Amino acid sequence: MTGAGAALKRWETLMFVLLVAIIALNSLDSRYFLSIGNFVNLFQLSIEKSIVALTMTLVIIGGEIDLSVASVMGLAACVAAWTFQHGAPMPLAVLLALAAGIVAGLNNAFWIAYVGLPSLAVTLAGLIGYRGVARIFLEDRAIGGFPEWFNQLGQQPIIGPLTASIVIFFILFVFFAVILHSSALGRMIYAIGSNVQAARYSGVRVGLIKTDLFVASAFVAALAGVLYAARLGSVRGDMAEGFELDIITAVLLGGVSIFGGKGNLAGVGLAILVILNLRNGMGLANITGNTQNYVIGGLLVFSVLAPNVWQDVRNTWRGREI
Amino acid sequence: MTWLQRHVRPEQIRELSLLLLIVVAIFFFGSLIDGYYTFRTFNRIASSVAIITVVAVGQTLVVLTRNIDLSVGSIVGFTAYFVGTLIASHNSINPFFAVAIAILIGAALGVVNGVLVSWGRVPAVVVTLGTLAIYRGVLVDLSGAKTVTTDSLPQWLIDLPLLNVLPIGSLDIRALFVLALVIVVLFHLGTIYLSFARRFYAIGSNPEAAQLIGLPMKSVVFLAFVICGALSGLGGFMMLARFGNITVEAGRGLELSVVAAVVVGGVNIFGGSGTVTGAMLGAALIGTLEQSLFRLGISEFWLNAVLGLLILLAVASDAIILQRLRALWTRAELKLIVGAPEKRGTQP
Amino acid sequence: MTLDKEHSPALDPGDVDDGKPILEIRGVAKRFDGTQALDDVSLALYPGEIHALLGENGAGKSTLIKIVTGVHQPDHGQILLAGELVTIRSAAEAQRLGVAAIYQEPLLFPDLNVAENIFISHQDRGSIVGWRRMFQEAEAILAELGVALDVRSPARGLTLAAQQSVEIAKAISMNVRVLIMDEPTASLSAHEVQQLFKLVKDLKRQGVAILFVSHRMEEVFEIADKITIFRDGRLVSTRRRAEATPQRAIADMVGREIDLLKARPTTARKDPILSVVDLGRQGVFEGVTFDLHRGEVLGFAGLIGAGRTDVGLALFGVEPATSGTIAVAGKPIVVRSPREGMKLGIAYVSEDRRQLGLILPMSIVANVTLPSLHRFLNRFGLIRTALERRTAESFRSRLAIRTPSVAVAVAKLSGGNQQKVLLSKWLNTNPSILILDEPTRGVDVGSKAEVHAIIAELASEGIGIIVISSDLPEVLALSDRVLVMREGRQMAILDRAEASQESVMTAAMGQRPADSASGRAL
Amino acid sequence: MRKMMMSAAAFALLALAPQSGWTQVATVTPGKDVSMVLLPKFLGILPFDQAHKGAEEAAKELQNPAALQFLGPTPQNSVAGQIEIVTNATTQGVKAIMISNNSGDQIAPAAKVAQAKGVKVVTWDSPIPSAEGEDVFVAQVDFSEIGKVMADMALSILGPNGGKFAILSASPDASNQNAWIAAMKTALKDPKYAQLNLVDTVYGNDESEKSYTQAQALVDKYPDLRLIMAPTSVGIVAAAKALQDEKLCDKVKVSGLGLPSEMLAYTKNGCAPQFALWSFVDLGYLAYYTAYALATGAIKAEEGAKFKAGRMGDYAITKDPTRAKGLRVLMGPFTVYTKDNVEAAAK
Repeated sequence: MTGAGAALKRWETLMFVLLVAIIALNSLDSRYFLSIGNFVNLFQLSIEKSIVALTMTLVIIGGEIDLSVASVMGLAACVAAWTFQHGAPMPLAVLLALAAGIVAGLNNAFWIAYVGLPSLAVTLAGLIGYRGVARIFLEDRAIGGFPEWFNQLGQQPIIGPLTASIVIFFILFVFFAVILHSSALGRMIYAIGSNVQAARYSGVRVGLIKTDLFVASAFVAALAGVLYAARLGSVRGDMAEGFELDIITAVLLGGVSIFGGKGNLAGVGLAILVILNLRNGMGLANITGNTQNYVIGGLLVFSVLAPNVWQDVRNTWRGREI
Repeated sequence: MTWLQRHVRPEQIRELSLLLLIVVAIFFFGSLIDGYYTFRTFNRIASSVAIITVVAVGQTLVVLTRNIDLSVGSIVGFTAYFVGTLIASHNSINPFFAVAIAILIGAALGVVNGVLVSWGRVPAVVVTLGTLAIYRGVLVDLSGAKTVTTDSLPQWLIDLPLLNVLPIGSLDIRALFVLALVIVVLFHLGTIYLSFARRFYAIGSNPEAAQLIGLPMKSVVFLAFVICGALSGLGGFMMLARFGNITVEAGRGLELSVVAAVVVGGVNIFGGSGTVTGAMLGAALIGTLEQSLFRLGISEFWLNAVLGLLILLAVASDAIILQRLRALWTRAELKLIVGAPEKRGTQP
Repeated sequence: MTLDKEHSPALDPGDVDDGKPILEIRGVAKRFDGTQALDDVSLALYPGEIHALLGENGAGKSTLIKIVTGVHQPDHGQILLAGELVTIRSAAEAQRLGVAAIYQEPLLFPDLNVAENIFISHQDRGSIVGWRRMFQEAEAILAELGVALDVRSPARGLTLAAQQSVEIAKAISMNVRVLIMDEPTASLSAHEVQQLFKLVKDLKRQGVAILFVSHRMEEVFEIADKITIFRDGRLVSTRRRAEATPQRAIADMVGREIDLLKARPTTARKDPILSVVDLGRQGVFEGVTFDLHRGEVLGFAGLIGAGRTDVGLALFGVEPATSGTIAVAGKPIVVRSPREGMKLGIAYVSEDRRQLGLILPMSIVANVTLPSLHRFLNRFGLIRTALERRTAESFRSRLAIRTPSVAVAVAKLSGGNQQKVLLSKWLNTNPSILILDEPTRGVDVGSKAEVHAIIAELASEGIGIIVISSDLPEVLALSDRVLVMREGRQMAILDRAEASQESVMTAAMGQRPADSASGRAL
Repeated sequence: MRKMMMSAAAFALLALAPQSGWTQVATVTPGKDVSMVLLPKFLGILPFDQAHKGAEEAAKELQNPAALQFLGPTPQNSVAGQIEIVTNATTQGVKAIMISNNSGDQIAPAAKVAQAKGVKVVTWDSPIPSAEGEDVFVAQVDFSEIGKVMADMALSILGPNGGKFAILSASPDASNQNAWIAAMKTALKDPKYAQLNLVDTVYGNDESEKSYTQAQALVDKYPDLRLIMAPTSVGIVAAAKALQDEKLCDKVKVSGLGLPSEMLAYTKNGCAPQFALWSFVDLGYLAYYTAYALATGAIKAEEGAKFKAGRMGDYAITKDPTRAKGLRVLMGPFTVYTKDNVEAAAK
């Protein structure tokens, strides 16, 4: 009767078992793996993608997709760098970068929620367009030399061994988990992701919620872009290029249905841990990025395929028994 | 209901609206760029669009069934590279055999996608996001960082993209463009007149119904992926012919251009409606914008921002035109349906 | 259960001798996750007979149909077609064997045109689509059906009745030996039902065996030759029509006696809660004028496509009106969205339960509280899950929703229980005006009586209720007055004394009853 | 920046001069166990593979028991991938990392962490612009020299009457290409190049297809264009192929930096009469020697240190005149290839 719930639980169990297996293998394989420094590193190296994966989860559960996040990350970083170079104090530059994110999000939302275009088309145009705007700001230049506090923000631990980015990730994780699973907004996101028409007939303000989703997505992407700039200490026009696929991969590996209405943040959290540990373990085993990519691609397919095949096998077996 | 409304559906007029947008774009750029109305401009756009069009035709079939194939860029690169390596080491290879191998390699990769989606019941986005990485990864690992270079290729292959099939005055109609056109025409007719091809539309339009009335869903979806793979393989061959120099990065990111062409071409991303001609026009519109913006003298750094905006406007204006047309048609239809009981009512 | 003995089967299925059966089902059983959906069912179907299947939702009719059409495989038992043992593995295989089905939800492809929808599953039409021939043939079939539809127009946007017509055209276009009709009349109005029956009788004459499932007792007794009753996955009885009565059939179905369609005592007060004057939406309907009083049930009758649902959608704000005025409790108002409708105390219970009414993958709790979620928030804006659950539980007992738990996904419930969840969802918004669109479509007899009782109770509480229904006996039994529409126009408002099957149909068919002027004046 | 380049030319001469001996030339001791990572910009193109070969050759000569790790990111994830590899190498406690930096200053934080953990960071092919986190840069040639050579090749192809030419670069973010282009622009200020008219700079992102279409677009946009200068091995071949396909080789020439094996046909048929390159094998070899010498303590990363790099002879660490800060080991020279010598080099 509670088939859907059980399936979800099974998914998270699968991810968890996978995670434990990967951590065990990694610690056997490399003596450097089990150290606090390495754990901070493995988080830190992909922390911006992890942050954006949180809002991407909400967007995909809401039955939409945002392909423009990586370009918004780049745009925000470029806006921050450009305004800083043109004399704005860094805090103002950061605020302007976040504002640029909100503007990008509002633009996406306008076309999707009010004109009614498919989000895939709009954010694909955004993927090209926002990256283009980022280029207009920086052209072929690289801008660095940010104030020390800003670089520290991305590089230095603030709580124990944790950097600001990691702390922000955990805060946002809890925040969005509460939104998605305990607030009216979250309930309505699931509703429009499952059946947008029925939600509209139930008085759900679909346009407004989609606007919320895309603005949140772009805002968090802008924040992640700024944090990325702080971590790298320098900004170029190609910042975060191509991140969108990695982000979507993490969300899908987390058991979120691409068709909307299904999935949760716990699954995505586990999937992020799986990917990070796997990448880190392979990195320490001197396996190159190319191979890492296809191992994770294979894992993504396998994680959905395996339960299906298992089910088929069981059904056949059961059928014989009868 | 006018004759026009009875015999032409808004979905068919959609292609006209795209054509209209292309014409508007051409006039717009023509008025700004000196020497724009030349056959060379046509050739540029035609050759740059040819490869994307062929792959977009395959993508259209997949999208019609309410799926998507994100691995096309990797399939194109994979075939371009390996067929290139093969031809480079066996220069005397029969051209048709080479093309057949390219199509077969592509189809084989499509088979993997198709099996995983149809029988593995894994969502297409998940499968092809995975194989996007896997195919490319295998290519990079197998290549040993070698590059296929033009001078290792036989002359016929190098001449192929320059081959002038239909010289009309100084207008060159080149082989690859003709090939793309032939593919589009074949598949356009095929999707209209072949019974099995109509099932692409049926399945994407209402999967549950397709299941219940017993359409062979799995094999139809599988077939869509195989055809898409095969056409990507052909696209890979075209890429090899056109660019001659093939690195392991060939075709990287092509999936986004192809999806853009399909979406701009009015194929419903949720399946069931759209035509391969639309996809071609979508590719042509984007190609025209890309080529012309550069000619306009827009700085390299402004190009993408403007392109993104124009794509958005194209999609929006297309949607609005279609909406208007649909409203016009629906109103006419409504009268007909509402009028129906009247006929029956008059003979109590 | 105890009633089994009193109403023992009049016929043993094996005893009925009408020649050789075309379809024979022997000892079929099917189990789904712990539920015995079908238990040792045997049934024979003969050429040229109409065999009705009756039973509450969940009694096993749909499972049987799905087994015969190859969607499910039986755990036990055999299926014989024309005396030969067959295994039907898929719907396509069933079609090859001459078994076709029309389901209660039309299964059309919205992007394909009408003609193509009719012929899509034909395997004998060659690999090339002959469009011209296909259009001609489709037109011919539809003409035979008496349906005027543009065969070139896509199925998207067709009304339910039009979609059902296409479904029927689809089934008869095939050379069927066995035709299964799963509630084909659910969305048809009386006139269209008659049209359909004429057709079914034609098929019967041609020797087709028809398995007919319906919840409308009067239809079953009009058309069926034999009536088989299912309850809890078992076959309870099979009788010839002459030997059966509706009361007995119902008793077999539910295991108890039920009063059908007893007229509801009026509870209307002279206190208009909703006043509508000359309401219209361009190109859809116009000139709708009526008052709805507290405690009144106003029935909306008319053929499908007459614009009744559109008036409901306009009042609720889904598709706002473009002319005329609406006043709620005397105050003129404008409704532009469902949200505004809800704020004014209007609730609209959609006819399309699965697409527009409920969010099937979500739980009963989540569905019940969705429109009124703002009332379930604590001061941090978080959902008070305990209160939510209590509310759902209270509706569960009040409306007798049969479910193991309120945390169950709505998709798992039967049609009748889904309808009750849908009602709960809207009652929870405390409406003063309740618009019910086809409230008992696809709902079995037992649940139907329960829904009627709920409507009566709500009216007695002072809610003004509009019931849009194509089930004329239902409208007449429930309503204090009946508003009849035709082609987007209001034809008459008949009060209880005037309203009868005849007067309503006359108005719906376009002939003004003599007393219609007084009706309009109301 | 520009000023810096001008003075750089002067410094370059000094640097190119034979190493004068005010310090001892250190000889590196073979056979020490030094784990090292060679990090290219990305995997999959020939020049980096050649550098790997050179480094392996050096590793063999030095009998280093620790295997050389050749680890690279994928092109589309180059920046994040390089940072990840540097960070992981630091965690593993390798002794030296050799980076062909594709990440500009963005890699500096990770490189600094590596240095702090005692890892020697040697860059080659492309340095860290700020020199932060870098011990020394093994420069293939003097960057301002490349600018001048490109200007000379342009002048020699276009003749004294000059004409219009355009640059087809890698990505707008490639710091070495940007440095070379800047150096070339500086060089062009010399009156002897007055007739050379640089009209545009476009980017092919080191993708064959993009570079090809960019080259085509250039000849459309500038009908009287006479030369495309492509300081990237992917771009130069693609541009040559594009012009050949357009049958414009008589009118528009191609030049820049390319691999002889890939350029052979175009040089012989006159499409690309001249191009230049250094040996990537030697560059990998020298980078390995430098890193090994630093990691084993044979030399310190300071101005004036000298060491013997196997078959390539003696080298010294000097200030890098093309950057504000930073040290370099200058390899040099490069070869200008014409139809006379390209065939031999292609083998």
